Order: sequence, then C-alpha cells, then structure tokens
Amino acid sequence: MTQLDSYTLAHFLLTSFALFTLGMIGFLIRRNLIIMFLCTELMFQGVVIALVAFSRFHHNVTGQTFVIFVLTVAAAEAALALALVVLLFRRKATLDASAWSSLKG
Amino acid sequence: MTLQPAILIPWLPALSAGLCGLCCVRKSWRRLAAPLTIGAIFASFLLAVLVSPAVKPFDPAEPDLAPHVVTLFSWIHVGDFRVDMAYFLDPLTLLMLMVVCGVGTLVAVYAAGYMAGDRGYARFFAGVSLFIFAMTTLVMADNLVLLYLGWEGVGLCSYLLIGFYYQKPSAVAAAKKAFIVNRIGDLGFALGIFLIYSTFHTVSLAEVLSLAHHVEEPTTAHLWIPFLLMLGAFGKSAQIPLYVWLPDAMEGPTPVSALIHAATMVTAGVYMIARLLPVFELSPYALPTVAIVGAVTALFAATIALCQYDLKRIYAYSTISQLGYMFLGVGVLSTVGGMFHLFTHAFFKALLFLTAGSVMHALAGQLDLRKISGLRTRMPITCLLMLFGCLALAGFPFTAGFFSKDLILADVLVRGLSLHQPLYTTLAVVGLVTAFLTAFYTFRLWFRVFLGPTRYELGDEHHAADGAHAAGHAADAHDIKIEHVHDAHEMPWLMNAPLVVLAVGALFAGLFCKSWLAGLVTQSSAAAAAAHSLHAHATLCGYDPHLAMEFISSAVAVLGIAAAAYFHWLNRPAADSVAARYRGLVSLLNHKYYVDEIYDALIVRPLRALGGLCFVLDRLIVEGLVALVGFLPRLLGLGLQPTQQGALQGYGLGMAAGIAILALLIALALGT
Amino acid sequence: MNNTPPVVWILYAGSVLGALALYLIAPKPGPKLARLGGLLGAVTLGGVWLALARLLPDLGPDRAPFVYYYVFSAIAIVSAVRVITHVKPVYSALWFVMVVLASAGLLLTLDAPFMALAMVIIYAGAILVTYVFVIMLAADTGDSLNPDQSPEYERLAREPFAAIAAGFLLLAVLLSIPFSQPLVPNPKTASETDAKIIQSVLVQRPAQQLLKRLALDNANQVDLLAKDPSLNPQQLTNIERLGLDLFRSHPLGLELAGIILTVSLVGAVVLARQRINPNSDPH
Amino acid sequence: MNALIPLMTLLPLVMAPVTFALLAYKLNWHALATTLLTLAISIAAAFAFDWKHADTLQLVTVWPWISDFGFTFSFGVDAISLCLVLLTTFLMPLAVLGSFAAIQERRREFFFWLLMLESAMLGTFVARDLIFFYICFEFTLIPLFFLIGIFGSTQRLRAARVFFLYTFTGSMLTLAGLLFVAWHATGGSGRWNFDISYLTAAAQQLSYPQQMLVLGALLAGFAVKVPLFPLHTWLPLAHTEAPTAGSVILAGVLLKLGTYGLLRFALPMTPQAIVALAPYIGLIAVIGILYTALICWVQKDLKKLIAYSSVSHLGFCVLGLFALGSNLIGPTGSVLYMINHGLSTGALFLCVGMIYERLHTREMRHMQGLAKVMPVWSFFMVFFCLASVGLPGLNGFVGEFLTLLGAYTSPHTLGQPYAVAAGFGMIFAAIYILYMVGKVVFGPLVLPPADLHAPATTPAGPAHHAAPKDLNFREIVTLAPLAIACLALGLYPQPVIDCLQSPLETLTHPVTSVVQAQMSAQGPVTAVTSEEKNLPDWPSDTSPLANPGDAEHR
Repeated sequence: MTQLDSYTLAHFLLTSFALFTLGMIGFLIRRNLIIMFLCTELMFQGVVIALVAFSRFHHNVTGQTFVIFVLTVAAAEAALALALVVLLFRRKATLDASAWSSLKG
Repeated sequence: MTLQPAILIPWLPALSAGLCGLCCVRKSWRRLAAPLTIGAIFASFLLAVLVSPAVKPFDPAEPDLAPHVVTLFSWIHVGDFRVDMAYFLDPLTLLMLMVVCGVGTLVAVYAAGYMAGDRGYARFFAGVSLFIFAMTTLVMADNLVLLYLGWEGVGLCSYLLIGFYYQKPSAVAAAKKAFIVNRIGDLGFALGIFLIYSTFHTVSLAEVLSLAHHVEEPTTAHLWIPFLLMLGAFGKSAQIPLYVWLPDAMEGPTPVSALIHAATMVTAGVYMIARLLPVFELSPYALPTVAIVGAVTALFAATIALCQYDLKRIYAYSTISQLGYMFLGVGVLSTVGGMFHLFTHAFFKALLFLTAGSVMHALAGQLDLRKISGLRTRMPITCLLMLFGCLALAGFPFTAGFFSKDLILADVLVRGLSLHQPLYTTLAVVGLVTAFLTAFYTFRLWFRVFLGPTRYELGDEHHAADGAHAAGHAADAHDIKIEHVHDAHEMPWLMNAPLVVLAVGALFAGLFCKSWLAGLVTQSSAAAAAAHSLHAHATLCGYDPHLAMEFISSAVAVLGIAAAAYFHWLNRPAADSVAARYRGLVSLLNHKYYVDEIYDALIVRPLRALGGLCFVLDRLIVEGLVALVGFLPRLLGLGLQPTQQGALQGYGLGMAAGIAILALLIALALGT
Repeated sequence: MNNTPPVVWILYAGSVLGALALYLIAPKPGPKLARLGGLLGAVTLGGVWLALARLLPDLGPDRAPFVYYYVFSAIAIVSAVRVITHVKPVYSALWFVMVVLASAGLLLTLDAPFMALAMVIIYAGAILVTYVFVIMLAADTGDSLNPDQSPEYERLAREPFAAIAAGFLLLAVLLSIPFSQPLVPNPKTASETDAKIIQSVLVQRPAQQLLKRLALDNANQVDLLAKDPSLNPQQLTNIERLGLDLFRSHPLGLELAGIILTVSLVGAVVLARQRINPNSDPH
Repeated sequence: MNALIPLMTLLPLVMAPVTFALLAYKLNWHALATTLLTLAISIAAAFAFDWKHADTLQLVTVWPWISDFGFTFSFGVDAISLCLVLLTTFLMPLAVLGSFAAIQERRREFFFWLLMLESAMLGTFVARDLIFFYICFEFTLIPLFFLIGIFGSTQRLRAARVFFLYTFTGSMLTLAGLLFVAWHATGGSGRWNFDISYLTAAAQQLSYPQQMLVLGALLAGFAVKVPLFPLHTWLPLAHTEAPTAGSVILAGVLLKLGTYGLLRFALPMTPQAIVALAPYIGLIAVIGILYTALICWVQKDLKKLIAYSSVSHLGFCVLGLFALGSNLIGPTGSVLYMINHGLSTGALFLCVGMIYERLHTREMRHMQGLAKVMPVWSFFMVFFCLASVGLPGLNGFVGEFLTLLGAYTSPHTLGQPYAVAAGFGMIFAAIYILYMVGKVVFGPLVLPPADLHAPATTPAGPAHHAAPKDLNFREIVTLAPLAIACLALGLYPQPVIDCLQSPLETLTHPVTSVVQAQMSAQGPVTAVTSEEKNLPDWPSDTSPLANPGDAEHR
C-alpha cells in the first residue's frame, strides 16, 4: 500500500480508540465477571489496531512484533482469568462482580 | 579616722546570721546564738560611733564624692548601668545607724531572756541578725539598687520572723500577707529606680541627688519619679493604701514586733524620703501628697486603735499613726521634726512593745484587754516602765514624744501660716486631734491593764513555748523545759535592764538630743536646713509658734490622759455605757473599717478566680487547640473512608474518570 | 480550542451522540429504548463516516482500500457495542469474534497480512473459544432463552451513565489529538532498507535459493520480477521482515513471552485443581 | 587544647553504652563518675578559654563529615555557650546524684538515656555547624521521650507523646527556616557551607519579607521549646510526669535551648524582622508571665506549680532577649536569667523529688508544715523558692532586675508598659511561691494518709504516713552546691556579666544598628517617654506583614 498519511492514520486511530473506549465502558458496566474480562480483551484489540497502524505509519515492523507479544499476554491473561473465574464461580455460584467486595476500606 | 571600718557594720551581723544558722544544727550550740547576735549588733553600733567623726555633711549642690563613699566590690556593671556594693555615709545615715543598732542591741538583750527555751531560738537570732544586716545595708546604701536590696532584705526578714511560729496558720498567713504587700510597694520602688535610671542614667545616690538638685524645669518623667518612690515608702512604712500588713504582723514574737515593726524597718520609708528629698522636690505635688497621706493615716489609725482590745494591735495601729506623723513632718520639709520623731518613737514604741511582751509573757500569752486589769501589784516595774512609755507616746510635756511631735506640729502650723496655705493649717489641726486620740488610747490601755481591781485570766499557751504550738497540741516536752505558769510574776532583770535604758531614752531623749539631732539632719540635706531656719522665726498671732504649739499640744495631751483616766480607771461602767450607746461605731472601728475584708473581696478573691479561669482556659482552649490539631488527620481519614467500598468497578470507574479528566486537562494545556 | 479543524467538531458531536446511543442501548431497568439507541448509533456512525470520507484528501487510484477501512471499522464498532450491551454472555462472546474478524480485515488494509491471520487464528480461534467454553461451564441456573429470566446482575449495568460519560470524554479527547495536528512519521524509527538487511543478514543464503523459492511459483523469473516488484528479491515480504525483527531485535521479548505462557498454563492448572466445596467460606 | 570541647561532648555519648552494657553493679557511681569527669573537662575548657576577648570563637575543632554537602562536625565555644555548657555539666552530676534513690528498677536504661541526653545538650551548645546543631537540638528529644515514657508517673505515656510531637513539629519549621538561610547563603552556587558564622554574615542580605518568613519559622520551633505563652501546654504535662532527674534537666537546660536558639540564630540573622515583631513577642511574653503566674496560684499539684512557674520565668527571659535598643542590659539580663533559672528551678525540682520519694505524692493538700519534721529540707526549699522569686542578694534578682530594666529602657522595641506589666509578674510570683511555701513548709504538720488510695473515711480515719526522715548526707551534697551557686551568683555576678558583654555585643549588633537606623529615620525619640505612652510608635518604613510571624505559626 502506498504511503500512509497522517489523516488516514487518524482514521485507524479513531477505530482503535473507539474499540478501547467501548472495552473500558464495557468493563465498567457489565457485572458479569467473564464479560468484564472479555471487555479487557476488547481493549487489547483496540491497542493492536493502533500498534499496527503506527507501525505502518512509521515504516517500522516492530509495531507488529509487539502485536505478537500483546497476543501472548492476552492469551496468558485469558487463561488465568478464566481459571480464576471458574474458581470464584465454584466458591459462590455467581458471576456477579459485586459479590466479591470483602476488601472494604 | 577613715571610713573603712564602716564596711564591717553590715557584714558583722551577716556573719553572725550565718553562725546562728549553724547553731540551729546542734541543740547544744543553741545557747550561743543570743550572745553572738548581741555582740555583732553592738559591735556595729560601736563602729558607727567610731566612724562618726569622719563623716562630713553632704551637700547635693556640689557632690564631692570621695569622703562619703566606701566601695566594697562592683556588683552589676552593664554598659553605663553601674551598681557596686558601696556604702554612703553622711550624718543622716549615722543617725539611722545609731537608732537601728542601738535599739537592735537592746531588743536582742531583751529577746535573749524572752525567747529562752524556745525550739527555734537560734533560728530567731539568725533572723534578727540577718535583719540588722539588711537594715544597715539599706541605710548605708550608696546606690538605689543596693537600697532596694536592703529594702527587700528587710521584707524577707520580717516574713521569716513574723512567720517564726510557723505552726500557727494565722502566723503563716500574716507573714505571707506582709511579704506580698511589701512586694507591691517594692514594685513601685523598682519602677521608680528604672525611671530614675532612664532619666538620670545613673543610680548612684550622690549623683542622683546632685542631678535632681540642678534640674530646673522637670519633664513628665521627673513628675512620675516621686510618686513611684512614694508607693515604695508607703508599702514599707505601712501608710494608708498598704498598711494592712502591720497589724497582722503582730503574730510574730514580741521582740520582733518591737524591733522591726516599731523601731527600725517601718521607718525605712521615712528615711528614704528624707534621703531623696531633692528628688521629691522635682514635682511640686509630691511632698504635699506625702504630708496629706501622713496626716490622714495618723488620724485613721488612731481612730481604729481606740476600739481595739488586743494589746499589741493597739500598739501596731499607734505605730502606723506615729509613722503618719513622721511622713507629715517630712512632707512639710521639716525633716528635722520627722527624723527626731523617728528617733524618739524608736525608743518609746520599743519600750511599749517590750513591756506588752512582758505582760503577755507573764500571763502566758493573754493579750485581751478585757481579761486583764490591775496588774500593778503583780508587776510593779513593768507597770512603771510602761507608764514612762505611755507618757512619751501621749506627748506628756517634757517627754521625748512631746518634743518631737510638738516640733512637727509646730512646723506644720508655721508652714501653713507663713505660706498662707490653708492645707497645712488643717493638717496641723488634724495632727492635734490625733494627738488627743493618741493620748486617750495609750492611757486607756495603761489604766485598763495596770489600775483597777486586780483580776486576770491566764492565756492558754504554755509559758515557755509562748504560742509556739496551736491550742490543743501537746508540746513535745522532751527538749524544752516547761514551767507551768500559775500566776503573773515580774520579769527577770535580764529583760528589764534594756527596758530601763529605753525608758531613760523615752523620757530624756527629747531634751538632750534635740540640738545634736537637728545638727545631724540639717548637715545632711540642705532643703531640711533651709526649712528649719524658715520655721524658726515665723509668728503666730504675735507669739512664737513653737512656744504656742508647746502649750497647745501639752494641753491636748493632758486632756487626753484625763479623759482616759475618767473612762478607764475611775468610772469604767460609764465607758461601757458610752460604748453601748455607740455600738455601731465601736464595732466598725473594732473591725478596722472592714478594710481587710474589702481588700480581700476587691483584689484577692477576683485574682484567685481569674487564676482559676486561666487554668480552666489553659486546659480547655490551649490544650483543646493542640488536641484539635492532632485530630485533623484522623478527621481527614474518616472523610475519605466511604469511598473504599470494595466494589471493583467503583475503583475502575474512578480510574477511568481520572484518566479522562487528566487527558482533557493535558489536551487543553497543549491545545491552547 | 478555537482553531481546531471542523472535523474535530464533528468527532466531538459524534462521540456525544455515540455516548447517548450507547446509554440507551445499555441494559438498564428503565423503558426498553435499545432499539432507538441502536438506530441513533447507526445514524451517528454513518454521519461520521460520511463526514470523514468527504474530507478525505483525493488519493486517486488507491482510494479503493479505504472503502474497506470504513466497512471493517463500522463492523468492528457495531459488534463491539453489541459485545458490551448484549444480555446473554454467549452472544457477547460471539460478537467479540466478529470484532476480531473486523479488526483482522483492518490489519489487512494496513498491509500486515501475517498479523491479521494470526489474530484470527489465535484470538478468535483460541482465546474466544476458551471464553465460550468457560461461559458454558459457568452458565447460571437460569438457562431459558428469553432475556428476562437471566440473573438480575446480567441485566442491570452498574451506573452506566457515569462510565459512558467518562469513556466518551476520553474518546473525544483522544480523537481531538490526531485529527487536529497532523502527525509526522519519525524518520529515525524507520527500519533499515530491505537491501541492507539482505546483504547483512541473508548473505549466508545464496540468492539462488531465494530465486529458487520464487522460481517455484513461476518459471520465468525475470519478467515476473519486473512485473511484480513485491516479488523482487530486494523486497522482503511482510512475514520475513516480521520474523527478522522478532528474532533479531526482540529475542528477550520472545523468551519472556514463552515463559509467560508456561506460567499461565501452570497457574491455570493449579487453580483448577483446588477442591473447594461451593459454600465453605475460607476465612 | 582544642580537643577539649569534642572530648567533653562525646564522653557521655561513649560512656552511655558502656554503663548500659558492662557495669551492672554500682551503676550509680559510674554514671556519677562520668558526669563529674565531663564537668572536670568543661572546667578545664573554661580555664583554657581566653575570657579577655570572649566574643571570638575559641577552642574550635572541625571534623569533616559529609564534605561534598558542606556538613562538618565543627565544635566551637564563645562565652555564652560556654556558660550554658558549664550550667549543663554542673546540673548533670546533681541530677544523677538526686536520682540514686528515686530510680530502683531498669537503672541501666535510665542512666543510659541520661548520659545520651547530656551529650545531646552539650552538642547543641558547642555546635558551630548548622546541621550538627539541628541534629543535637532534635536528638535531645529522644532520650527525654524515653525518660518520661518509662520512668514517669501515672500519665507518662501521654506526656511523653505530647512532649515529643509538639516540640518535633515546631522544630520541623525551624529546620525549614534554617535551610532556607543556608540555601540563600549559597546564592544558588550549589556549594553548601553550614558554618554558623558564615551563615550569619550571609543572612544580612535577606530581604525584609524573607526575614519575616525565616523568623516565623525559627520562632515556631524555638517558641515551642521555650514555652512561650500559647505553646506551653506540653511543659506542665511533661514536668509532672518526668522523673526527678528528667524534670531537673528539662527545666534546667532544655528550656534554655529555645532561648539560646533565638539568641544564636534569630537575633543576628533577621534583625529587621526582630525589630518589627519585638513588640508582639514582648506582648506574648508578658501575657505568658501574668497568665501562668495566676495559674500557678490555683495549682493543686506541687510539680505542676513549679512547671507553670518556669513558664512564667521563661517569659521574663524572652522579654529580656527582645529588649533591644540602646544598651545591652536586656540581653545580659536574659542570659543571666537562663543560668539562674536553671539553678533555682533545678534545685526546686530536686527538693520536690526528695519529698516525692518520702511521701509518694505531689498533692499539696496531703502535706503541710513539713518544717517541723524536715527542717534542713525546709531551709533549702525556702532558700530556693526565694531565689526563684528574685529576692535581691540571690541570683534570681540580678537577672530579673536587668531584664525589667532592659525592657524599660528600650522604648523602640519594648517600652515602659511592658516593664510595668512584667513587674506585676514579680508580685504574682511572690504570691504563688509564698502560697506554696506557706502550704507545704509552714503551718501545722499534716502528712498524707498511709496509702493514698485507701478510702479516707475509714472509721479510725486514715492512718497517717510515718513521719518522713530529714535529708541524708547525699541529698544535702546534692543541694548544697546549688545553694552556694545561687548565693554566689546573687552577690557577685560581675565576672559572668563581664564575659557576656562582648558576645552579646556581636550578636545584637545587627539589631541595634537597625534600631539606630530607624530611630534616626524618625528623628530623635526622646530617651524617656512618660508613663501613659502606649506601645512605641510603629517604625514608619518597615510595615510588618498582615499577620506577624508568631501568630500564624501553630
């Protein structure tokens, strides 16, 4: 593809910001534990797009290598998070986030 | 004969005070205290006599300092504020030394007998010799600060000696009262010294006198100096506003009352004004004020003395009254009259106190007039000695008291007439009325005690311990011999000898010493000399005023004695009926116009309440504030606590909102 | 603020409307306005796309790929909204798959084919399958399909308004930056030219092998090279460049990634093995 | 010869762990030996000191510490600090001697902390390096915290805590002020030099608002240490709870750190601010004198009474310190007052301690007329009471008289109304001291009930405490030197006054030059203003900030 100029880069950034913000809002709104983690994955997705967009913009492929790292982290996080969720679910048979609020001030 | 030996005059009693202090340690050494003190005071007296020829008159006009000042060592030298331990000797000082050491020796001899057997024997004599040290320092002080040292020193000794019977709460209270009232006076005196230093930049007596002498138009500061010094003098010599401590000072042993509260300490105020006359002349109103206060105090005290029943209280009020006379004398610039009355008063008042002491001693502490009568058969010598004293006090013709009081009244009258100021004539009349009252209450006492049917009740204290223990306490018999008093008896000769000397002084001092004393005083202060000569040749409706005043005052004295004789000897029921008719007035006078109660209500109690308030304020407000400052962090913590609810998403929301706002702010900052 | 180009104002308006739409769609006790919200959202998105497209500078022949961008990002955003707002967790997961696919498309338009496919395989394939698996495992008792029976905590969002407001404020601010000042590619970060890489790194591999590899798909190399520059041995493919960069300048990162994965594996196993009876309270 | 001062300062510090660790038996005597040795060295230093030109810095030793920041251990003494050092080393052995019987358990810790305290105090007086001064100034808190905390009486923990925190927060501000001066002195060059004389010289360039800030900071710390009126509440608490030795040293020396600090730092470094604030601080000092004197009068607890009285006395001290203007009378009186107050109040606390050892109570209503059973103690008690009341012939009078005279004759900073009001303080002092003496020493003999907590209304009435024995030889040896010192300083204070003149001259020179400048600016102010003139008219050109330094610091 040809030279990625700033304006088109902005477009991609728009999408990535949108995804990131939606992920964040999702995390804050939804009370189901799994969906909250899903939303974090959505945030990862936003980041990936921004990474690749900038990599393309700066003609430096490191951005894409970082996507790989992002993926590994996302995968590891998903594994652990879901194991935890299962554990919590077995403990209290509910996925409601507000059930776990014993760390009160 | 140089002035060097004069240095020893104060330091000998100081040494004896130290030694007596050591005597307290061993019981066996107690005996030594009396001879030590008597020896030291008499040595000072001899030294004063020894040094007298070398003393030359001091004229503030041209202060040639050398011959008068004997410097010991420099006490406080800060910048131009130079104060050193130095003694200033001139005829006035000499006179005071004679009085202090002379009467001091006689009283010490008397006290040796009077205090025999008391547990605090050595402590008493330590106090007396410390007092003599302080008094001589006061009298011989070369600068005002040293005078202040003597001033507070005598205050301290009166505190220690009034509170000698420290077991009695009333004695302790009286001692505290005496010291505090003196301290109020001393504050005035100290402020006077500060003002003198800030105006004249020196505190040395000779310089201050000469500078004051040469001042033409006094500034406002000059006006204030005499009034401040006056406050000090009135505090020490128990004049109107600050006299309340003297009657209570009678709680102390009688020799103390005789020496300190009659002859020497209370006259310090008169000496100070006589010494600082040029300073008092700075303000035209100062000396008249002194005269007025003196006269008013004399009258006021005399009226109270009329209705007192306690022997020593009567004499205390009579001392205040006589001091009023002295201030009246000094106030009208008749320093000669003032000092002469001081001289004679020292004798007969000491005599009266000591004879009263003998009566008290004989009747085991009984002092109430109503419970004593007709002791002439039991104690003839004391009766006779007290008679001489009373005659002198009343101003019976040709006694010492007569001459000195008459001189003052004459000078006042003369000043009133010659300067055509009605003020002084009224003061002279007040003086005469007071003379009548003095004669009346003196002989009221004498007739009551010695004449009339002989019946008396013994006091409750043990003879020897003499009030050392409050009623009801068993005296710890093991260390003092107890003579159980069964009846009034005459005093041993050891105690009566000094009384005889005093009696001689009381009777004949007037005749012989007048010219000698006039010489001394006129040499020491030019103003006194001028006034003395002025007074010499004024006229009162054709006659020489002095002669006229002699007739009038002797008439008044005789009249007073006759009235006292009628009421208190021949026709006592008549006195009782008169007293009954004016019951209100009598009780008022007996309660000393309730002045003590007024002072207590107006000053003491509010101050104590203020103290209480301050303490509460201190604990609540000031500590409260500190505690509040300590509490603030905890308050903050409580405020923030609700935000930590443990809800995961709550925190998440907090973070998100934070980031959003932060980004907004950065964008705004970058954007504009 | 006043000299910002008009497009930023449009974006602000877009984000505000977007926030409102999302608020309407978000599951909350009030009246069912989801449909209205969806409509509003679609309109907003459409409006933004049109505004952006019209302002797009004339790129001539290579405008075409941009159409893909608009399509893919629209899909991505809509499905992201559905991920958040959908009541049933399974559907959320599935919608997320759609997001991944859309973003893979976007990556393709960004000339990163390997990553796009990797994304699809790893993300959509692996991670999301785990999610769906766990959702099924931890499904609540209420399994009826209609949304009303689903547990209460599903249907009600937690103070949606505040979260959305914060989120879109952040979005608006972030968007204002790239669109207001034109970004400039940083020359220093650009990677070395392919030629240099080939000389320095691929020197061990004779050109023939490269040509042989290329030869496989086309006998007549010369005209091929001339015709298609990307096949030109001087031009490294995306994957080669990616591989070179990964192994040459980020070896440590690679190892760490490995370790993270093993650790998470072990962790997951350990967590899963714990025997807990559901209602015993540990402390 | 210069090694004397560091040796003296560090000896107790070194001996403290030694006494703690090794010498378990006969501990008292070893502690006493150490303090006596320190006294000996300080006397040797006094002989080595050249009293003729006493203002110069002598016996200086500088040990580099952290050189690149300019921190050095520099010891040096001028006449004022040497006098205070002698006071400290003189009081220490007596405090140790006084606490032989008082402290029975955990004696090793007690003497450990006491010796640490001594070296901290000596360090403060001999420090010529700002940071070294501040370290010692702060270090005095720790030993006292433990002394009060462990060996105090009932409320000791609260007292220790309040004491520590109160003084500590105050001195934080002081550190800020001092560091500002040090930073200003570097002139941004980054080369730090903390030598006090260098800083004092450099501080002359401080502008007026800067001086106000620095003075406010210095006052915050030092005003808490010298308990000035609003900040004094920690003192009665700390005194009543401290053991005898603790309160002797606290009253004797620690209160002087505050006034010493003011004299060493505030006066030379911030002259214009001092002149601007002097009337306010004078006012607070006078209020302090009268307010605490009245409080003393209603006190029930003997030690609290003496504690409040030392607040009142320190009010005089500060009044003298700020009586600056034409002459040196005020400051000389103030320094003398520090020394005399140390002696007389230290002795008073020793006497009260002896009573506490015998009767185990400090309530005045429990004890009366002790003169009958303890005549020697009563002599000493009355003697020291009179010394502290300022009876001429004893040491209190010299300081008090000079302070009042100084306040009276410096119309520019203070003035006559201050001296008159403080004069009333003299009367109140007589009132509360004689109230206490009349209550405790004189009057009929009353002894506290056998055990204080038994219900007083037992049928047979409370069995009275056994009659307390009079002072034994050790106690007399403790009090006698103090009595002799009081008498000597009262009758012959001239050598001390002479040696104080020149250092005070150098310290107060900046302020006097500012006063002269202002006086000439306003035209000759007549030396004497009459009685009713109220506060001296305000120096026209230096308008003070909205709220004076001392009011806003808490």
